[in-house]
Amino acid sequence: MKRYLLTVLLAVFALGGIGTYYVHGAVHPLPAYRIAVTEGDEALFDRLVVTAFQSHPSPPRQLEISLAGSEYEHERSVFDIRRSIHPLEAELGVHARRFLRGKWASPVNFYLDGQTVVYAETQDVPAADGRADVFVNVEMMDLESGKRSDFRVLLESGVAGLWPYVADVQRIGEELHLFVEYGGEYRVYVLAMDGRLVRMVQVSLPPAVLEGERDGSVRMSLAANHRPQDPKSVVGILVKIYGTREDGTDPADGGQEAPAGGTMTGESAGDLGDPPGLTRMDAGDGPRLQRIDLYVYDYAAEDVRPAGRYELGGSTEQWYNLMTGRHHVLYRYGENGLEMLRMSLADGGVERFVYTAEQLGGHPVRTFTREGHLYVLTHAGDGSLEGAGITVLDLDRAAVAARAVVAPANRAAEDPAVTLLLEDFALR
Amino acid sequence: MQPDEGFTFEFNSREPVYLQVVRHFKVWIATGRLKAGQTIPSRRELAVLAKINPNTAQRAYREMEEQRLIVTEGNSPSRITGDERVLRSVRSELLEEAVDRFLELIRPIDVSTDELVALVRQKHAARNGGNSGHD
Amino acid sequence: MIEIENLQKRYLRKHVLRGVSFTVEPGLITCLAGLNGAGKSTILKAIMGLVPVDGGSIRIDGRETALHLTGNRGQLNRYRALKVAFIPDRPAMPPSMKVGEALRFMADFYPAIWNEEKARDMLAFFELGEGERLGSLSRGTAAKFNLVLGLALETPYVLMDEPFSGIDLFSREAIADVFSTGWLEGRGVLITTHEIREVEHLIDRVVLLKDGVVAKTFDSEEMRLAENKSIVDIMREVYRP
Amino acid sequence: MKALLKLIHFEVRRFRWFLFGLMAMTALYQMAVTVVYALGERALRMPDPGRDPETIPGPMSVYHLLSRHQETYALPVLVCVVSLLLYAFLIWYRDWLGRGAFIYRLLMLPQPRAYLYLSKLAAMLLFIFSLLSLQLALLLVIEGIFSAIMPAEFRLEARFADLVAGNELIAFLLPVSPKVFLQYYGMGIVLLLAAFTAILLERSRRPAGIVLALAYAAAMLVIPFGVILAGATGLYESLGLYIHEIIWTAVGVWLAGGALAAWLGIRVLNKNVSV
Repeated sequence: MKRYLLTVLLAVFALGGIGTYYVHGAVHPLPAYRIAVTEGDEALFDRLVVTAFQSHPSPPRQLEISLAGSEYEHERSVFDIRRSIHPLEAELGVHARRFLRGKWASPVNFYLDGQTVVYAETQDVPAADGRADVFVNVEMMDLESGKRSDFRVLLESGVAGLWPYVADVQRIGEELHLFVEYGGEYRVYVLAMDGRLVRMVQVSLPPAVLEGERDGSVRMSLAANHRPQDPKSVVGILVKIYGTREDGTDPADGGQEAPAGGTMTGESAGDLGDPPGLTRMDAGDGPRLQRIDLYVYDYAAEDVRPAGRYELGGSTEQWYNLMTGRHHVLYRYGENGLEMLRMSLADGGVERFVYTAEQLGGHPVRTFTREGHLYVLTHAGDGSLEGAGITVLDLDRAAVAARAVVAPANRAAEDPAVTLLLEDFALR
Repeated sequence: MQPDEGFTFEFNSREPVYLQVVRHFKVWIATGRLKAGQTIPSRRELAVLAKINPNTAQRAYREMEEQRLIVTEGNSPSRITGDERVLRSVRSELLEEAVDRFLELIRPIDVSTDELVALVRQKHAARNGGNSGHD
Repeated sequence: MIEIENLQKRYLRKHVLRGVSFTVEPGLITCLAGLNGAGKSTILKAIMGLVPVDGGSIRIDGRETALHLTGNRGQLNRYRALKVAFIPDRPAMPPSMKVGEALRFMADFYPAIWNEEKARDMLAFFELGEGERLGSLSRGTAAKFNLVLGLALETPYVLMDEPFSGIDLFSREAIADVFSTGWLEGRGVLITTHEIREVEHLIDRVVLLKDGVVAKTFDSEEMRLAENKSIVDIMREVYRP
Repeated sequence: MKALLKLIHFEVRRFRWFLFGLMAMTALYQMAVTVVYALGERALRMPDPGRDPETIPGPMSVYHLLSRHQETYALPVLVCVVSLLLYAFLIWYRDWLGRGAFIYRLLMLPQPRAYLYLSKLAAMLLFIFSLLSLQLALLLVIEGIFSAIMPAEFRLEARFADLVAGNELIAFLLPVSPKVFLQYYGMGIVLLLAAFTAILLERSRRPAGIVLALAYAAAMLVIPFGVILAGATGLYESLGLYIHEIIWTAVGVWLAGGALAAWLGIRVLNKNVSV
């Protein structure tokens, strides 16, 4: 051995040094965190991941925090491969892996009832002079037997500019109804199960709306849906009206009467009045949103009807919306709290709710909605764990469904000098 | 038996080396450089001495043993034979060889035996400084 | 016995060996002669597995060792190394090494067959110092040292590639003297050279290589005895008909 | 086995002076610049009536020192990296080229030739890891120097992990997570094997071998990195692969590539390599 001293020493030095480095690392880990549920159903947080930045004095290090704990971005290796297929995997059961392969589109392209799953996605096939023929590929599977069938239908030929794309899929009896957004307008293509195009329904909004959209004082969009893949009777269409015309006529006034209770009424949780962060900027920058009319397309009636109206009086903030089972919800949030307007799809009545930062447990950073729940990510704003957490609101019940906080998971995380900035959150 | 004692080998490349070695020994025996019964080098020593391949030295000794020039009892070193007949025959053999070659050389010249003998006597006398050898 | 059979070697389009067959007998010094570029040293390298051949077989004491037949797998490399020592025509040690270090290297890697005493004797015989750097040795000295490294390995066979080429007269004599010493005693030697006169009196067998095949094989003494011709005479006949 | 150790030792000894040179250069350089920078930072913080106290910077940690002078600290590391990259080729070619022909001896040694391949591989890894180890030790030295020069009131403590994170190159070479370390150096070893095998291919079919070697090297770069980069191009999505399948594919390709390289290299060394 003595003859090989040089080599042996070098090996000891090399392995010893690197070994010590990682042992030391294991003994003195970076700050670790976890999501601790303080109230309500833990299941609501199962797949929730908060992305945050930990720093001091080191460079900010990005990490992901979940119920299980936290994981640093730069510590992720191929040995941490997560098996991930599709948000809908669970609902499709045993055949999910096969059926979902290669289907990256969002849940709006799916239709799922107890027995069958339907998937519809448009595909454009280039044709002469830059135009294209737009087909829709439909694929169906029986959830029990796993039997699959598919067909392809030509929707439009010689399309230029904006392609049609599928916004909602419904199966009604032996017919498939594809709600398609095509350029500025909406159409419903009704297909027979054998792949014949039975008919096309033009979703016709009042002419004033369309005219307003042409001169830019009106914008249309589809209402977000809390479970796009579910069977549903209607699709919501938001008509946003900005300002008023010179001639004083109200754009987009389809002569519709504001439905009963269409004006701001109702209760709200917590103290009223706009918290500072929610006050509307009077600075004229940005278009001023006067009001939002909600129309719904009814699959059964194959027609559009007004469902209600939000009076917003020239708001310049970002409004988010969601169709739950029985309501349509409009909300915005700021530094100090969250304001929520909730319209009953039954009678169009609108209630207003305000949740202050105190009620939410911290300042809102981000929100998203899922399955009738509104998730609000809050923090203290100063990098401390004070007020860092998630509050989940049940939109139908207009009540706090659950709460969780971001808690330290090791001693390093308890060091007051260490800062944690929550950035975003989502369901994985 | 060392080069400095005049035991040096010279070879031409057309005759088998082992036969040339043998002739060197015969010459030294005939000229009395090698005495009867004198021990001679081992074959390895000979190889080094003559700068030849030990195999060749081996072969040369085998040849000399067959011609009874050297004798080897048991594993004691080889020595020059003591057999007078053999030694004498070596001398005469060398002489005859030399004379044969000499005659071969002069055959083209037309000369009578007497003239030849006279000439030989004269030259031989001159070399041996006067005292003409009477055989 | 090393049996070379139908050895084939191509360099790109050049067909150097076109079926060479001969044997190296234990205890005999065999000289592989041929004009430059005849593929003499290619054959030696092929025997050592230093160059792959395109065909033919190389058996060392009955065991096949040709790379293309054996893949050189397992202990074959060892078998070959313990059977045959190769003395190439260039120093086969890093120039940065000292003579002494090179000897230690050999002792270290050839524990089974390295004869330290023999190596010391030869160093003395060639008057080589242990402290010298291999890189600084003259060509002649380097050639002698090569001989030391090769011959101090107790192998039944020794291959020498052009031991005399491009070195001074006295080194040549010193090297030639090695053949009449005991260091080659009983070993089968295969030597290539184009300076046949240096070894004319030393070699037992001659293998003449011509146009990629063996043109003539003979025992030098028998040839002198039978036809009274020197090796050079025969070579003239073969190469300049 | 003993023979393998002998060969490794031999390869290490051949490189030792160069290795020690690299080590000394890195150590002296990084220590020197640390002294200079630390003194400078201290001077900035020393109370000075002539200066407006507003302009006096707050306390700092050695992490800040390191991260503020990225290039300076990375330079010697870069030199080491490049040297080792070059030596990965030299470790073979030095035996063929030059006045001697040491490769004759190496190929003739009474051992399986695979030992040559393995010994040179082991030696390279030994060099790489000992330089990494040295860098780790140096970070401690640097922190020591910094603490010695910088008065406690101007000084923030830093975790060792943050020292490493201070310099981007060092942070890359010494990832915080051992799993990432294994991944990086696993990939590195595969590439090293590929380089060795390419060299041996070149040596086995001269002069045509260079083409063969380049083709092989190209394949060994294009395919393994291809499977990784293709992920960015969305190719797999169009193939309908799921993300975990994609990653498993990549891992598989890399493992296969490494195994193939080692097998082919040793086979060529046994069967085809030519002096």
